[in-house]
This record gives sequence, structure tokens and C-alpha cells, in this order.
Amino acid sequence: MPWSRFDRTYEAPTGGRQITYCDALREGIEQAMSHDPRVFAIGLDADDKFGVFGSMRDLTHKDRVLGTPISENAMTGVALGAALSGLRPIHVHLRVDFMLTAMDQIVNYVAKWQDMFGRQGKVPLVIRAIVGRGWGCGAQHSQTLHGWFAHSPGLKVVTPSTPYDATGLLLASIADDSPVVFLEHRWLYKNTGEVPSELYTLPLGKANVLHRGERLTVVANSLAAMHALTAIEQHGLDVDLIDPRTIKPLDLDNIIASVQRTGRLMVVDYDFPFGGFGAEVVAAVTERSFDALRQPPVRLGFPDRGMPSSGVLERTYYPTPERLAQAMTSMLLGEVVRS
Amino acid sequence: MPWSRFDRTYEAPTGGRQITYCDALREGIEQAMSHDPRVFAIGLDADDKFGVFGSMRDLTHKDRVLGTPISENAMTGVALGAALSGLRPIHVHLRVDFMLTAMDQIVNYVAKWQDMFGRQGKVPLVIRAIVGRGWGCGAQHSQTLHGWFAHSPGLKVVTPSTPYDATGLLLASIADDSPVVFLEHRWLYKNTGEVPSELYTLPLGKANVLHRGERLTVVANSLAAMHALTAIEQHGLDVDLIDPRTIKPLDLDNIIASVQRTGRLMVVDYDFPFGGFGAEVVAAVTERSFDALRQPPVRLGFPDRGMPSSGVLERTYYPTPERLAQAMTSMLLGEVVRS
Amino acid sequence: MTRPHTITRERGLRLLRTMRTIRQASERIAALYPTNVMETPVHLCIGQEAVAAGICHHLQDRDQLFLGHRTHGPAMAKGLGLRPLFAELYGRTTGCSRGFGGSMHLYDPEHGLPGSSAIVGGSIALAVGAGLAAQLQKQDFLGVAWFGDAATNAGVCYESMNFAALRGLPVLFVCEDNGYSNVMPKSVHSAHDIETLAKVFMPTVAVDGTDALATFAAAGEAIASIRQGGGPRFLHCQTKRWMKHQGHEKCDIVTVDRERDCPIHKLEAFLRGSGLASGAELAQTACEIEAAIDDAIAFASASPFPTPELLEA
Amino acid sequence: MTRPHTITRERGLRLLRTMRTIRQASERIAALYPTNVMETPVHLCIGQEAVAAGICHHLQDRDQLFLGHRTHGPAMAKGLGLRPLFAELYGRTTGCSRGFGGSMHLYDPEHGLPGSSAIVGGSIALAVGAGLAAQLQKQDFLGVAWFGDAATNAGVCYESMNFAALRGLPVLFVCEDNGYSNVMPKSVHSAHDIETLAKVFMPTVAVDGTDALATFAAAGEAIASIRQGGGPRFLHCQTKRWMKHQGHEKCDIVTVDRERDCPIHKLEAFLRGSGLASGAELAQTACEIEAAIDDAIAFASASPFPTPELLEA
Ligand SMILES: Cc1ncc(C[n+]2csc(CCOP(=O)(O)OP(=O)(O)O)c2C)c(N)n1
Ligand SMILES: Cc1ncc(C[n+]2csc(CCOP(=O)(O)OP(=O)(O)O)c2C)c(N)n1
Ligand SMILES: [Mg+2]
Ligand SMILES: [Mg+2]
Repeated sequence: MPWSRFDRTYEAPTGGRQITYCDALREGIEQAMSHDPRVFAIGLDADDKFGVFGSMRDLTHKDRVLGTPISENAMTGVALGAALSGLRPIHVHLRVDFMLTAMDQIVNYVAKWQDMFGRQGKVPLVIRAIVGRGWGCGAQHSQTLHGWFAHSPGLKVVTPSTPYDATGLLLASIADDSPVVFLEHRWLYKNTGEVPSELYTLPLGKANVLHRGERLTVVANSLAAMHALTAIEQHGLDVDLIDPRTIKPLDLDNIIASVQRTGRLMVVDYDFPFGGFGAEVVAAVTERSFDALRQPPVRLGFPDRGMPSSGVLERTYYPTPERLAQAMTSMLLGEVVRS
Repeated sequence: MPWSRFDRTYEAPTGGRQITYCDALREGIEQAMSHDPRVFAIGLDADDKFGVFGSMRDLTHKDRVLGTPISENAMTGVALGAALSGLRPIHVHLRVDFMLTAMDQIVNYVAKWQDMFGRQGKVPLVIRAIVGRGWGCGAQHSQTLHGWFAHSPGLKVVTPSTPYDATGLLLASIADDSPVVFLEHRWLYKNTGEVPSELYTLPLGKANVLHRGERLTVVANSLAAMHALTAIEQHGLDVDLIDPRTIKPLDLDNIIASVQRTGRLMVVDYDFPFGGFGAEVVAAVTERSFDALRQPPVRLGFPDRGMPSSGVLERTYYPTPERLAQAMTSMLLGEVVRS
Repeated sequence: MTRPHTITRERGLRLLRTMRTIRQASERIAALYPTNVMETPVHLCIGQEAVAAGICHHLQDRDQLFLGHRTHGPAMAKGLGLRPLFAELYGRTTGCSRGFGGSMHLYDPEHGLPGSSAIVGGSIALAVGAGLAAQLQKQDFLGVAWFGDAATNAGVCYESMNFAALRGLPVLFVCEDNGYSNVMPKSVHSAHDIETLAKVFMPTVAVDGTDALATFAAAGEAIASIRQGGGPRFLHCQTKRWMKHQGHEKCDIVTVDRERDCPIHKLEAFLRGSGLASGAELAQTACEIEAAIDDAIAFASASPFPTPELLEA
Repeated sequence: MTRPHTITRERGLRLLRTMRTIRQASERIAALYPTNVMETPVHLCIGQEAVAAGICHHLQDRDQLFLGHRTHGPAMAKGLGLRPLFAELYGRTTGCSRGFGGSMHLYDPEHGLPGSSAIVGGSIALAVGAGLAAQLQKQDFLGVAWFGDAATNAGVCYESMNFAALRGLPVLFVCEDNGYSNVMPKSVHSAHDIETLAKVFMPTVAVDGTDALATFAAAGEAIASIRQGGGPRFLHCQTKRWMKHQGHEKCDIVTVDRERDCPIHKLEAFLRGSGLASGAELAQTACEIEAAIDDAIAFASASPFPTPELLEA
């Protein structure tokens, strides 16, 4: 198999080269395509001069970067069909919201294909999508949906928050023989971080501890993880910050171990509040380590309504590091926190 | 407004006429169409001789029952467009799984339409779908998805378990000025129950207590509610059984009041386990009445994988009243229950 | 394509006023855009004004027009005022969508604008639903689906055409074909010829979408036929997008001939040439519109922002 | 439609054997179905056998065939054995999908059956993906999309045809047109004529789908052209469904002439009439197939059921 794979420890390296999240993604795709001729990318505007917000600009193997019409549903089926016929497609969407046009393919086909035939075959398919936010994009261009995809058996759901995770998890997703939904937050694209230049993968299903603390466990992914980290650092909070990195499989063991120590749980989930990832973490932790909890767990996220477009409303709608800090502080003071 | 509406108490009447769940639905649709000329039904095979498993057979206003091609996505948009142009459509799907082809319309359009324009307009649209199960139907014809729809702001989600609820909630859904996803379990169609013959509606967002008990609160909807009731009655369990009836809005107050009394919570959610309705109930109850809980809450539902087709596998995959009874009994004995 | 036009002075001036309003408002948006007073992604339709004017001048308030992401032109042509438009772009409560919609989501049901969508294709089906509502209620309004060339690649477009044709619904399909989906030319996204495809389902007419009079004439015929119960019609309007897909910058991939491609220039030349209007009159129109835009911007700027309580579920 | 056929004895007998296998297996399923030994919804294709045989006889194992809900016929014609088929219907571990699929989800990648789907339309796109994989890998296999007349109403069908045409992919589109979607006739679900529509995207051929030799000939030409790099082709096969949409009962809405409509009767008559085979030989074939079905059912009945641990995530 031309796909050479090795797992590093899943802690971020130190002292290395700093690149952006966007470049980290680009490098991962470039490496994957170079190491494995079966890897190709396909998507609406995937091949244009903008290169998917830069994450696919100037790739070496341009012949393996295909544009498509506005036909996201069929194109998902095309990617699946190609995955069943010897290739390892990366299907990319400029906005996760566009994936809704392809839910039949994603949930009825991609997610079910292995289970439906007794798990005899491989479905090496990555669906990348960018999560947008703000600037008046409104309700149809700002959804996150990670919890929604995770609800559906058969899909792995990956939401890297750092450049290091972006490359390592993307390569692991491409190397995986089951379908992976890989969600990148647009607001992380310019963040920089250390990324080794040699090829590496990070295991799917392993959380990363972004900050060590003793009094509260905060679980947060993607942009929420970065916001929580900012909140904790700026306010010097004694918080254990766990970024699951993969929403599914979810590294519950790591989360529970932390809650066992801290006795308190907050989930910051930048998504709609009903059900989904935040609810799952609270429910699963409560079921499995009820006795460790000293205080009611708390969820923070979006209000239960579509995104507004006016800037002033957006600034209320979307949580900020400052608001996360307030909530954590209140919780540590034992006050009731309402999301 | 030709739509005459009155709310009855939401407890089931006694001593009345018994009809099937299927006939209760049919009667509700017949009444709605008779009372309001704006009400019409549309859907694939909605107008054929089978009459949507009997639930729309021999309706008086046949001219307002329209068949459609296999174009569920556009047809959802058609229903929405009609709702925005003076009508009150009921869009019907023979299987909830087919709604996946229409998720763009359902989530990006129907659910968001009111929020997106500052809630200035009405979207009186009901999407009915039948939930299937078993008999080798396999992974693409057996999904439930109520928690998934509830995750999306802008949709009400109704899952009646009794004939009385079926009529009353269907009429309330049709009378509602916001979109409602109305899910009927195929296995309930032949159940009988008391249904008044005059027109009545039941409030959306009000739970129903199906059984009174002191030691455990069980929350279950649709078929799961009926199975839980069977389990409780057959084993004489001291259980408070709450059927939320509408997954969204969710009657948390009623559930919490019960947990305050019993100190124990089990959610039976016939759905995939990650996120969704079961997780939401456990998370919300834990957040809001943590101190009342004496024991870790428990969720029961499907395994986290697509439905198998072989009968022997189905009989393991799907929970049964017997298995629910065992889980409740174990929980009352203080044993650890694994879903 | 030049063919002799017969048009009244009044109609000519009204078409011109609509096009100029769209053009001048769009140019003002482009000018203000870099200052970030409008926090919302705009898709301008400079160069495409004739399609909006030519078609919407046949529509009544009761006709239901469903738009995609490139909303401003047809919305104004259908009756949306400059004040509620600018207030919406400025994110104010006085906006047509109360500050919840932004550029891509305009709402004005009184003028037959029940909403627009930023997900390409889907709103075509909504227009068919409006046509169905008209048919079922035996009312004589139309559903109008307004979409770009690339929307014909979305499955929902075909599903919608099939259903409209099956039931003979009063629906006008307007394909505003600027030849591009963002920077992707039509040849890369469509194997089919749009008219050949549409003709599988319904009578289809091609029109020069940079010529307001030609568009007006073709739309008139199509709409009259629909109103007479002739079932759905498809108008294929070929036009040019002068700006980038999104934002305030000039397009760098489309070659524009400012005379031959400009719908306003063409109509003004015709009006002057045929003696229907004088240069002074035309200049006067432009001035009046500029003043109305000033007023709308003043109104928007002075309007209150929505308050956070509005976000409560 | 009768036209002179040229065919070798061997080919004729092989086509017949395939059709008889499908027919006799289907009839056996119908006979056993009321006993509930097969707990899975079956969609039989009695009457439609010529489409499966005529087309699949040109396909290789490496060609990727994607099916919908009406699977049995084309799956057998493509190479799925009677044993793994019946074992799957019987819900056993020895089934082609190990008891996880049932009638609508058959799997046999070694014979180019990467799976089938019960959601109408979507699998068409998968076949296009297979064609893309062939093109990108410069391999000479085909993607074959197999669907009914009503699947042409699903948006995914058009999106798939457009993409296959845009890239000139090696994909064969097979529309097995039995004129019905359950009890809904074509005129109620399709405003378009299927061939006119398909021709917008690719060369399209109509064939009598109850005539194995005609289907074989038309498929041969189409497939040869695809293999030579000629891009996608569409085969419109008109046929009749003798049974109800689902289950073991005879259809009560389609009028069937057991002679003129029967692909097996037609081919047998031709083989006998042209002296290519004798009546005794044909009877012999039927007997052999019956024995193979007996064997498959014995195999299925004796096979173990899957065990519950298999359900663990
Ligand atoms: C389903 C979907 N896919 C992709 C997009 C991103 N997108 C927005 S506009 C656009 C181009 C549309 O082109 P066309 O339909 O020709 O309209 P135009 O912009 O030229 O007016 C694209 C791809 C989207 N909004 N929705
Ligand atoms: C998206 C979707 N909608 C509805 C159905 C229900 N359904 C199953 S088969 C069928 C009829 C399909 O007709 P056609 O495509 O002509 O195939 P045939 O059954 O005639 O072989 C329908 C409506 C489905 N499976 N998927
Ligand atoms: Mg365009
Ligand atoms: Mg058919």
C-alpha cells in the first residue's frame, strides 16, 4: 500500500515550524496526494483560483483536483462510487450548509454503506466542509452541524482546532477506511501553530488536553476550544480544557477521567443547543460518572434559533471568549449558569 | 378564519368511542380539510388506492389530495411555497427516511424561513412521515430521526403515541402557524383508543402522563412510550411514565417535576444513541434538577449502527417491552444499566 | 441583435427608471461597501438590470417572486423600496427583514416577495408551490422562479420543472444567465444547453437579457400565456455580470463593452433616438434616483439596530 | 417489433439460461414468500428478465453495477450466485450481505456488484462515481446505473447525467422502464419523455426490453462505444412488470399477454424456430435451473443465522 502511515504522540510538538491552519490543511492534502495516487479531491469550485480559501491552492497534482457543478447530492454519490471503485476521494464543500442538499447521500448512502452489507467493504471517503460564521451571512450560511452528523451511525466526525491537529487528523481521515466528515472552522484558518514537516497522522478518537486545571472540566471543540483556551488563559482559570478533536468516535474516557478529578463539567458547543454533541457529552458523563459530579453540568452554545444577519445581533448570538470566561467563573463560584 | 379551534384537557377522555390510530389520523385530516379549505395534502403516492397506509383513504376532498413524482426535495419546496401563498399544506412521506432527500428544503428553507425574515410571516406547513421498522427493511427504511429534526431550530416535532393524541396533535399541528414535523410510527397504526368525534386539538409542548408511579421517571415517546407502558403494566412497576408527545417544544417542566418526586430518570428513545432526544432529556434534567437525582440517569435505544435486515438481528437490535422491563427493574434495584 | 421596438414613452421611462434605480443603488452599495457599514455579503447585478425591469414590469403585487442570492435588482423591480432595502443592508430593525436577513434574504410580501434564499436552486421549488397555490385556489397569480445559469445544475431545478409541467401550473421560470457560477464558466458546469433542456418540460424563449425592450416583450408574451392557463413557461435571459460574483469589485474575467452590453445605455439611446425622451429628461431621472438613494441611506443610518431580546427563542 | 436476429446458439442459450434463472428463482421466491421464511420486502422482476440478461451479458466482473430496490434480476445476471442470494433473503450469515442487507441490499464486489440501494435514484450517482474512478485511473471498466422510469424524476438522476456528460465518463445509464412507480403510471409522474430528456445529455437508444436479443444488440453497441471512450450512453428499455410492485402477488393493473410480453417465451420461440435449440434442450435447461434453486434453498435453510455480537458498534 503506497499509503505510509505512522502515529505520533497526540500532544503537540514543541519548537517546530509554525504554519497556519490553512497551510496545515493544504500540506496534508498535498502529502496525501503525493503519497497515494488514489487520493483525489472533488468539489464545487475546488479547482478554481481561490483554492478553497487557500487550503487547496497550487497543489502539485492538479489533475486530481476536480471541480463540479452545483450538484452536491449527486457529487457525494459520485465520490462514494469512486471510493467503492478503488479511489480515496476527498469531497469538499465551501460551506457545511451546502451539505444539507446531499443528506440523502450522506446519511442513507455514505454512512450506511458499510453496515448495510455486513461491513465487508471499505468506504475510504472524506467529506471536508468549512464552517462559516458572522458578517451577515445569515441562517443558511453559518451552521456547524457536527453533532448532527455524529448522530448518524457510520460517520466519523472530526473538527480540528489547531494546525497540528488539522494536518494530523486530515491525514488520518484520508487513511481511514470508513467515511469521515471533516469540519474546519473558517475562523481558525489564519491561526498559526507548530506542524512537523514530515508526514504524520493523529489517531481519530483521542482527545487533546489544551489546558491543565483542577477545578472544572471544560469540553470544547474547533473554534469553541480556541475561545475557551483564550478565556482560561486570559483569566488564569483553574480549568482542564479538553478538546475531543473527533466528535465521533468520542474520547469519553479522557473526559471522564478529567471530571473525576475536577467534579465539574461544562461543554462549550458552538451549535444549536437541542441534542447534538453538547447534550451527548453531558448525558454520557452523567450516566458514567454521576458520583464524581459535584454540581450540575452546564452547556454553552447558540440560542435555539436560526442565525441573524445584523452585526449587532450576531455579536449577541455567538458566544465570545469573554462570555465563556464569565460562565466558567460563575460556575467555579457555584452560581447557576444559564446557557 | 374558517379554522375553528378549541383545546381540551390533554388527558385522554374515558368511556368514548374506540378507533384505531390510523383512523384517528384519517379523521383528523378529514376534519381539517372540511373545516378549512386552505388545507390540502400532497405527497408521493398520497393519492393512490392505499391512501398512505389507510390514513388518507376515501377522503371527501379528493381534489385536495395530490400525488407527486419521486422528487421529495422539490416537493417540500412546493409545499413551502404553497404555505407562503395562502394554503396550509400537509406534505406526507411514506417513510421518514425519504425525508433525507429533502433536508436542504427542510433545514435550510422550511425551518429557517421565519427566523430568516425576522419572524414576520407564517409558515403553516405540516410534514407527516411514517416511521418504519423491522421485517428486513434494513438500514435505509427504518430510521426514526425525531431527535435529529428537533436539533434544527424552527421545526416543531410531534410524535403521537395514542389515537387520541394522533387526532388532537395532528389538528393542532395543522392549525399551527409554524412548520411541524409529524412522525407516526407504523407499528402504532392498528392500536385502538378513545377518540372524541368532535373536532379537538391538543396543545403542542405538553407531555402526557401515561402511568403514575413514585420510584422512577421514564420518558418515552411514540412506540417506545407504548412499549414502556406495556412493560410497566405487565410487571407492575412503580414508575412514572411521561410521554412528551412533542419532542419539540419539549415539556421539560413536567419531566422535571416527576424526577423531583422519583429521583430517577430513564429515557427510552427508539433512535440512534448519540445526541438526539434521549441525550437532550438526560442533559436538560441533569442541568436543571441535578440535586433531585439519586442515581445516574439511563438511556435505552438502538445500537449505534445502521439497522440490520435479518430477523434474528432485528430482534436484538430493537428493544422490546420485555427488555425495557428488565432495565427498569435493574434500575430500581440500583444496578448499573448499560444501554 | 437589434430589432425594432414599439413602446410607449411612459413604459420606456418606467423601464429606465427601474434599471437606473437598480444600477445607481448597486453602484452606491459598491462605493460604500469597503467602509463596512453593510456587514453582509452582497451579490450585485450591475449589467443585468434589463432582466429585472423587463420581467417585473409585467408582474403584479399578488404574483409571488422567489429569488436566490442575487436579490437586489429583481427585488427593487418587484416593488421593494430603497429604504427597507438599505436599512436591511445596514442591519437595522427598519430593514425589510428586520435585520435578520441581510443582502441575501429580502422579504416584502406586500409586493409579492415572500423571501429569497442563499442556497442555490431551492427557491425554484417555492415558486412552483406558489403556482400550485394559485391553481388550487383558482386565483390568477403567478409563481415566478428567478435563478442563475448554474442553478440549472441543481436537481431541484429539474424536479420543479417536471412538477410544474405535469400540473400545468402558472409558473414563470426566469433563468438569468450571466454565463458564470462565480468564476466557473457555463461550459464547465453544464453539459446541456439550457433551452434544449427547458424545452423538454415547457415552452421556452430565449431573449437578450441586456435589452430591456426585448426582455419586456418576451416576458409579456410568456406571462400572458401563463395567465391564460397555458401552463409554465421558461425565459432564458442571456446577460452579463459586470462585477465579481460577490462584493464591490469589478469582474476581472468577463469582458464588458460598456456600450453594447449596457442595458441602460441601450435603452437611453433608443429613447433619445426615437425622440421619446430628451437627454435632459434622462439626466433628471438619474438625479431624482440619486436623491432617493441619499434619502434611503440617511433613513437606514438613522434607524435603530435590533435589540438582543429579539434573539430569544 | 420483430426484426431478424443473428445470434449464435451458445449466446442464445446463455441468454435464455440467465433469464430462466431469474424467472424461476423469482417464481420460487413468490411461492415461498407467504410462508415468511424470507423476512424482507421483495421486488420481483418477472417479465423484465430480458433487460438484465441482454445488458449484463456484455459486462465484465470489473464493471461496476449499481442497483436500486429491484435487485434480483440484474444481480443474478451480473454473476451473483443463487446460494448467496437465497441465503441473504433467508437472513443467514452466508448471504451475500451476511444477513445485513436483505432483498434490497445485495453485495458481491467480485462480480462487480458494489451494493444496491432502496432509496430511489441515488445509486445512479454512484455508478457515475465508478465511471470517474475508471477515467482517473485510466482503467477500462464501466459504471452502470440501473434504475426505473420513476427514478428519472429524482433530481439526482439529472445531476448525474450532467456530470457524466461533462466529463465524458464511461457510464451506461439503464432505464428499466416498466411504466409504473408502484401503482402510479408514468404519465402521472413524468411530464417529460425519458428519451428526449436523456438526449439532452448523451446519445440515447430505445429498445424493446421484453426482447432479449434486441436488448443484447442495443446494449452491445452502446457498451462498445463507451469502452472506446465515447462517453456515457443511455439505454431506455421498455418492459412490463408482471407482479405487484412489492411482494409475491400478480399485478392487477398491468395487462400482460403471456406470449407477446414474455421475454422467455419469445427467445425460446426464436431458438426453436431458427433451429438453434430443441424443445427437449430447453426443458432440460429449466430442469437444471430448478435443481440449482433447490440446492440454493437447501443451502440457505441450513446456513446459520448471524449472531447478535455482530451488532456491536
Ligand atoms: C447548494 C449551493 N451550492 C453552492 C453555493 C455557493 N454559491 C453561491 S452563488 C453560486 C453561483 C451561482 O451561479 P448562478 O446560479 O449562475 O447565479 P449567479 O451568481 O451567476 O447570479 C454558488 C456556487 C450555494 N449558495 N448553494
Ligand atoms: C426517495 C424515495 N422515494 C420513494 C421511495 C418509495 N419507492 C420505492 S420503489 C418506488 C417506485 C419506483 O419506481 P421505478 O423507479 O419506476 O422502479 P420500479 O419499481 O418500477 O422498478 C417508490 C416510490 C423510495 N424508495 N425512495
Ligand atoms: Mg450565473
Ligand atoms: Mg417503474
